[in-house]
Amino acid sequence: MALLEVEALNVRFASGDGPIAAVSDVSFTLNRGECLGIVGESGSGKSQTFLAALGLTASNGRVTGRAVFDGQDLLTMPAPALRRLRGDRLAMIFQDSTTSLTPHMRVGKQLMEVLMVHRGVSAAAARVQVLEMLTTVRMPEAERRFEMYPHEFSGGMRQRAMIAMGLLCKPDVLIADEPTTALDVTVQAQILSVLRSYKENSNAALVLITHDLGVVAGLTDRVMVMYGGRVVEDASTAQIFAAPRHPYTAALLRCRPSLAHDPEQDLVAIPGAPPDPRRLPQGCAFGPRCEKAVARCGAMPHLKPVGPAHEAACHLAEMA
Amino acid sequence: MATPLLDVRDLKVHFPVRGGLFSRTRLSLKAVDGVSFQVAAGESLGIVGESGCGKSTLGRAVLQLIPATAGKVVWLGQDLGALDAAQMRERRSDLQVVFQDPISSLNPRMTVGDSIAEPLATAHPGMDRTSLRKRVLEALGQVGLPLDSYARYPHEFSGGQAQRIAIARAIIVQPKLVVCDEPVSALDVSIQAQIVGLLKRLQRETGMALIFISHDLSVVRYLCHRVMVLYLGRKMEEADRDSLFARPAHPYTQALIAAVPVADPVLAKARAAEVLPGDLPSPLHPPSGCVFRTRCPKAQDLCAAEIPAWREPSPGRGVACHFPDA
Amino acid sequence: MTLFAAQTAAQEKLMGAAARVQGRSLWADARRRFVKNRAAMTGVCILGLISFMAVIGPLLSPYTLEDLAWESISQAPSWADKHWFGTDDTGRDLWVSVWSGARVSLTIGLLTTLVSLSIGVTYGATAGFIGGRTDMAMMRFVDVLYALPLLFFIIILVTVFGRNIYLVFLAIGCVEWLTMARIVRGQTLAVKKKEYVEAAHAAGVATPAILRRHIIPNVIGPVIVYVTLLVPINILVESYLSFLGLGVQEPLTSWGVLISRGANTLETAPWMLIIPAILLALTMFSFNFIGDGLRDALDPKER
Amino acid sequence: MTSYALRRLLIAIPTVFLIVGLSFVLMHTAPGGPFDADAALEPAVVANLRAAYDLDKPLLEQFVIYAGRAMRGEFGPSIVYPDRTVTQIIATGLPVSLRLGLTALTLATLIGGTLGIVGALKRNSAADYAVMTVAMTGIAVPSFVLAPLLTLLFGVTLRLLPIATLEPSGSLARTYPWLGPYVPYIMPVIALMLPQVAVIARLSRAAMIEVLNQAYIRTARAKGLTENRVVTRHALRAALLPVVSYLGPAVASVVTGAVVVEQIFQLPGMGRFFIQGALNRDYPVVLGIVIVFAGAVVLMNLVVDLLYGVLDPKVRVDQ
Amino acid sequence: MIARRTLLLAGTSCALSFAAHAAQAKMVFNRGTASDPDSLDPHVSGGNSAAALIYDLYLGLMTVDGKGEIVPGAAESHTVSTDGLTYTFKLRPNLTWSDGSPLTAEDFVYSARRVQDPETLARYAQWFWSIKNAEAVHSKTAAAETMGVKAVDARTVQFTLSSPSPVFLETLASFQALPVPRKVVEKFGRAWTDPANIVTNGAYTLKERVPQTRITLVKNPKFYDAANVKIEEVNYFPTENLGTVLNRFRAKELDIALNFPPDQIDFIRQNLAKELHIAPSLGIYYFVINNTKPPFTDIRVRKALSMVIDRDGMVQKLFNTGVTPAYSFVPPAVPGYTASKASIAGQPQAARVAEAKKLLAEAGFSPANPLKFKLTFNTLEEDRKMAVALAAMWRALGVEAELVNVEFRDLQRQVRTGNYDVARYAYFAPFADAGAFLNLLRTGDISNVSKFANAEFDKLMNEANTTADQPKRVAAMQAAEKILMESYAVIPIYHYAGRRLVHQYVKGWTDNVRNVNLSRYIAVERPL
Repeated sequence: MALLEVEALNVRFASGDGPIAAVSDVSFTLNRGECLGIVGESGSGKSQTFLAALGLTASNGRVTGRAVFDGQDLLTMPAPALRRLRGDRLAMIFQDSTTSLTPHMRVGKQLMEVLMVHRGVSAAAARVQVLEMLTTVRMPEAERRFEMYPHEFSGGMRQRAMIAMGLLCKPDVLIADEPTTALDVTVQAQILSVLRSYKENSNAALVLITHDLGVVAGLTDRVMVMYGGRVVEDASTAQIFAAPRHPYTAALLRCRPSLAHDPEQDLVAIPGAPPDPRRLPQGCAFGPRCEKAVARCGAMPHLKPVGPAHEAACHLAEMA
Repeated sequence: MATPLLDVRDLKVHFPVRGGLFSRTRLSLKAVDGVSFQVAAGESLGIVGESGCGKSTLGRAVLQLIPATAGKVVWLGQDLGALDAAQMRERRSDLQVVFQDPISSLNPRMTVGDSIAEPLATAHPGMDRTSLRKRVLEALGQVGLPLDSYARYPHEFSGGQAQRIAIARAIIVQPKLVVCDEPVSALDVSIQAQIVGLLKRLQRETGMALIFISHDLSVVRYLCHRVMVLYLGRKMEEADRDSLFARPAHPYTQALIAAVPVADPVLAKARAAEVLPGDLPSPLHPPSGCVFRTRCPKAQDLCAAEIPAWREPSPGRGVACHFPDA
Repeated sequence: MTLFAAQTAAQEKLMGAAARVQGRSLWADARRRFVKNRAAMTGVCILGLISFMAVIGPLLSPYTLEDLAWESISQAPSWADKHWFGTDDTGRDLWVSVWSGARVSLTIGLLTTLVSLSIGVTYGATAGFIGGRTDMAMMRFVDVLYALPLLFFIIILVTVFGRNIYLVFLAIGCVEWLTMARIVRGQTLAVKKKEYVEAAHAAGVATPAILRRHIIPNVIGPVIVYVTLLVPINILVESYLSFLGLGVQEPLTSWGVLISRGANTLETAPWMLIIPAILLALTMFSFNFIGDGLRDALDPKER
Repeated sequence: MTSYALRRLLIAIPTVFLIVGLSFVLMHTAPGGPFDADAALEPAVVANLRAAYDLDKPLLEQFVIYAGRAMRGEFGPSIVYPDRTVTQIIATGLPVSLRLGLTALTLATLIGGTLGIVGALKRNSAADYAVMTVAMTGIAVPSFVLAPLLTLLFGVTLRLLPIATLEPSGSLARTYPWLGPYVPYIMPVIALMLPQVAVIARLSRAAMIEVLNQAYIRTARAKGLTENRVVTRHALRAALLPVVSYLGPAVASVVTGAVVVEQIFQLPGMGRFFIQGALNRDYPVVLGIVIVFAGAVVLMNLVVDLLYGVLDPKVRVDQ
Repeated sequence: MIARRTLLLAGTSCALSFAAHAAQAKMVFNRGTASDPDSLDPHVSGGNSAAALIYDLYLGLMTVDGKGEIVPGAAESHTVSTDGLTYTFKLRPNLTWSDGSPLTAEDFVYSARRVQDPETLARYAQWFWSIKNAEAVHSKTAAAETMGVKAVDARTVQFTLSSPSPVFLETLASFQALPVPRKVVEKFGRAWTDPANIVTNGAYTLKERVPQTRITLVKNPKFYDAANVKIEEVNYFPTENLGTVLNRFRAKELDIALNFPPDQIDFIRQNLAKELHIAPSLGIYYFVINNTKPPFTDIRVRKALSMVIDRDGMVQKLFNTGVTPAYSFVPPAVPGYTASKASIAGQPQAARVAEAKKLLAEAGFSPANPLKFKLTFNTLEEDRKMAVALAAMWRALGVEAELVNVEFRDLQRQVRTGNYDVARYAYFAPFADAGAFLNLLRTGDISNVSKFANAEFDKLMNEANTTADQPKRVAAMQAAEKILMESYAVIPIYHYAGRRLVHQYVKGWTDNVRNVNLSRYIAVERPL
């Protein structure tokens, strides 16, 4: 049975300029031991999908659909029950750890809090476990860092503290939202290696949200590509890299600088800018930027199987 | 190399930091500590290093936006540090800059057209409005923005578009050198490619020289002819692109190359092990000897005792390491 | 040649197209949001009405500020004899007094704010922009003045220079600029660090132009908000002074004067307190609503 | 921290000195002297009086004499109340003012803070609008309007509270004698505190709304903390920062407000002595009170800064 | 404090019978007073609100009885020599201070000398300069012992004057003539008036002094007439704000209030009619004119300004608090003197306006060349009202009076330095004597701020001041006043009336021109 099953999830926000369709009709399943990559540009709805599942949507947002975790629908369960799951069996860690940690609390205390709330352990016991976890995520000088404030940390250390916070209760699902954005490549490599070792040493499901396909390559089993609030392609990591079926995925792959390509050759950039969620184009949201767009793209393409365990939402993607 | 466009000689930028409250001891944060390099006309130099290594400070010091503590910045044979404010203002149109955060680098209360026009109007105070406007529209075209951007305001643009505007503002005065300080690291990967491509094209078309500051070697590789690696305010290695990526001599350069994510699941998993451990040490208390030794897999006693000398094993290539590869 | 001409023509056309585009500036956005704010717009209307009445109100009445009518002392408001707001204890028409008082109170509020605005903005922007030791020294001076209780300062100034309305402006303005200077300085420091200012530096833009084009327009938002909050504060300070007998003097009157006089006759002639007090409160409300509205409108986060 | 406080205190000394100097000059340039109010006195008598208080000496000399004495803690006798020294006057006035001011400020912070936070948590609800209306009223109704209304209601009509001075009269004090020492402060504290409640409520509401939008609040919620804990542990401290930094200026405005309130309720506090001193040209009293006022404001600003450091670790490091 | 609270508790307890209550409770009198007394040292104090308190604490040779008449106090009798230069007082037997030490003639000699000692800083030393050598002693040109005061024996005090002084007994009844205890004064210096140190000889002695709040006096058992003193404790509550005074009176926090907001008079007449006491007093409300400054050198201008004022109308409508319109300088309340009124008194208002217009025209003023000057007044509601009313009446003449509102000290300073045109002024005489008023306008007098100078007036006043012959003196003063009034040197507006609120349970309160009501004559029968 799937650990987390999301069905027809929609997230809408009210705004001064009319409703914003942040997430539209997103469905997927997540299994134990699986690592799922969610890839898309800013504003593609990848973070909102999971915030909605965890009941963390901002107050002006409205969520519909189903998100069944371990047999219970997260969207309809009472708030206290959902709260007890959060941080315990469902953990989410955020990008931009500069602002994601409470500035006036010592980092150690913020971590201990998780254990004390969910496990009811004593402060002393929590401290031991937190220190252990900090060592696990390769926090240098964990003892000393424990007593420090977030602003005294480097970006990499903050992100490691964040990950440690997410892992403390050994969650069934760990959602890492852009954990390496705004970090140096060296630190990014460190963080990814921490996540990798967690994945290898546990039976949990891991969700990695990123805009960089390069990040998901070494870590995920499956990749879901989102665009304009919708899933446009869903396939195994190997499939995505080897034979992307959606033009957007293909373009993302081509535009990613890498050490393998010929540097004299220009990168093939995706023209234009990501769509404004307030004014999504008719039909395929990628249409206006798609080099292959045809008249049919004016109608909304739906996610359909294009190969074994491979789905894409493109009129041009045919069953392989 | 003939007379270089830019010749930076032993540049040092130190920031005083108050020690204790009553103590008179003043620590000095050595953001840039004795860096020399040259940039030739039309050349593109990449400066690479982790955040905190002093690469942005170096860029700003070259542009005379912050004063150098020691050393010289020689522009076309003229020491910029010796110029007074008015003389420096005259040189400014030769040297332009593009910053990391595209949103904060545009004045939210000025139209895009006015923002782009400002350097030009400053350089040519006598220029009439129509010609100014014409030049701005040309620049907009060059960076691939619709001409109706002219009368719009920055908040109506996405990050990538804003960065194009910033680039348009930099190139409108036809500078000889543009310093790009991490121009793509705040952008989505899909947009990064656009900007990198744009810079590359502009450089080809206009023949301007570029200093491209980045922490990501994979981006630098697409754009730069030569690469300089900085660590804690010191130069670790400098080489032309091909030889640097083919045979990195410094362990730090090797680590940086290894850290670049690979968009290939098989390869990525294979390289997962080689991760540079730890963080950059505090620049207030840099390690003795070789500043990189605390994270270096090859560190020996010598590294702690002696600062490695800058050596140039082959022309156009230099390294500061006691035990360089190759 | 023809190619060049064609190019020029094409460009002209494009320029024409570009010129027709009307970008939405942050100001325009703010205006749009502000107009949508019902409370703020109500405030604008009430304030507009009060200001309007301050100008024409006294002219509508058959009485003048100087008319004493011993036969109609402390009369309740009445439509018949055109004492719409009643009369005071010297038989003067309260309608005329109240609107004349509005003139003085509003003028004091605005002018003092103008004084503190000009001093505060200049001072704060200078300190923030120069920074370093100059900033330290200038802010230390502000701290010194902060330790001087406002009322004390005004009392002494009033006793030294005699009492007149201009002095009241000056005295209040001289003290109220401190907060303004702090706000402007903080804001300037924040804006100064913005990369567009550095970019302007790099482009060789001279310091005055940077201040004019980049710093001041971006500092001005919170300043405007503070101004809308400062005006009612200053009106209130004046009324406190008038209450202590240190405010404006005859034949001028202000709401503060009227209220402090009315407070004594609460039981015998309540209208003498209630009418000016309500107008004062309405003005306060209006300014505060406008201030809130402006803050919401100017804050890009609310977008 | 200690050395920071010490350094700030050292800076405070010249600050206070400067203020006293300024006040001294201003005070003495004010027209009229301390003996101008009496029925006309014989010139010989006036000369006698002036000499007794050193007023016949050049201003600079007077200041040197005064400063010298003040450094030793002697503020001299009051001119208008010759039975008392300035020190005695401050000793009687300061406790009253402190009690009044501190109670008003503490209550204003507590009430205003609570109202603001409730408003922010229940944003746009009826409770929020109620809170904001109360706050607005507090800003719009000056204390000299509020004070007579309170007096008329609780003092004259209901006879619940004493109208003026520190006597424990009124039925409340008779019914509950233990309230005796407090009843005289009830109305003045309300009148003094209301505007501050209003400002603090608005400040804390805005700050709380801002804080609740911060990313770390989302983190705290994602951790599965109860809403209560999210608010008290993660949001509250940051939301209090603007309130704390307002407390510095608030002290100055409470001092100013106290002058009016003490006048209305005839409380024998520093503000009343001050106004009378200024009007009577009682130079030593005025200067003595200025020293205390300035000292209090400087001290309070220091306390606020230190408190700020406690609440915001970033500031602590910068200090 | 505790005792007081128990009293209040007892007061509310209805279970107690009246008799039981009367037996248990102390009789307490709560007096309102205008401001905190400056000093309890009778020689140092400036008077005003301190005077009542000081009268309760000390007993002079002469004192004031329940009706405000001057009667012997510590002295049981006195004799005056025929030339009016020697006053001899015989003290009552067995007088003591509150600490039990005997009160002798030496104490009065010491006190009289102390007032003249410049170190004492007595404000009104000049009141006693009719005593031989007093002025010289004050200016330190003569030794204190040369002053015309001596103790003939332990019970006999003798004063020698340099010239006859018709008001000498009055001055001896003033608070500045009260005795102070030498030992205590010399021992404690300035602090001698502290409750812990103070020693008095009056009906009461000081118990507690809370600045700006309350001064509590308790009955002095050593007082010679203690048996007739009913009130055991007197509280003085200084209250400056008149609105607050009224409120406190209404809440019965005060048993008597010495003032109230004048604009509340109608309310009080309606609601507190039986508590309202209005009595003529020794004060005049007037405007001073700068007689030496053109155009006020022209009597026509001064007369026009004065005569056009509708005093009767104003007093009826605007200031209906019991004050009386003034056409003379000396108030009618002064006993034994009938004031000389100005000739404009009794003329119909319309005629006065017409004549004033004519006078101004004659003086060269016209609508094209209006008379312009500054009308200076100080920051008090009543004065503002008056200034507004005056300006309005003058406007009817085409006179443009610019209202200048200054603070009281500033007004005094401006007026005393002659830096004014027309200014609000008031005078309360320390003695019930016409001379106290008229002397203000002698050439060169420090109080003559109008700079009125008239040789005939001066001559008449000099005569009045040095004669012991009362009818002759009154005639001289009336003649002088006539000159003053017809010169229009000042503009009298109204004669003050004391406006007081006295609860009906306060017994023995009599209104008197001196405004002195000693607590020793009063009883408080507070209802249950």
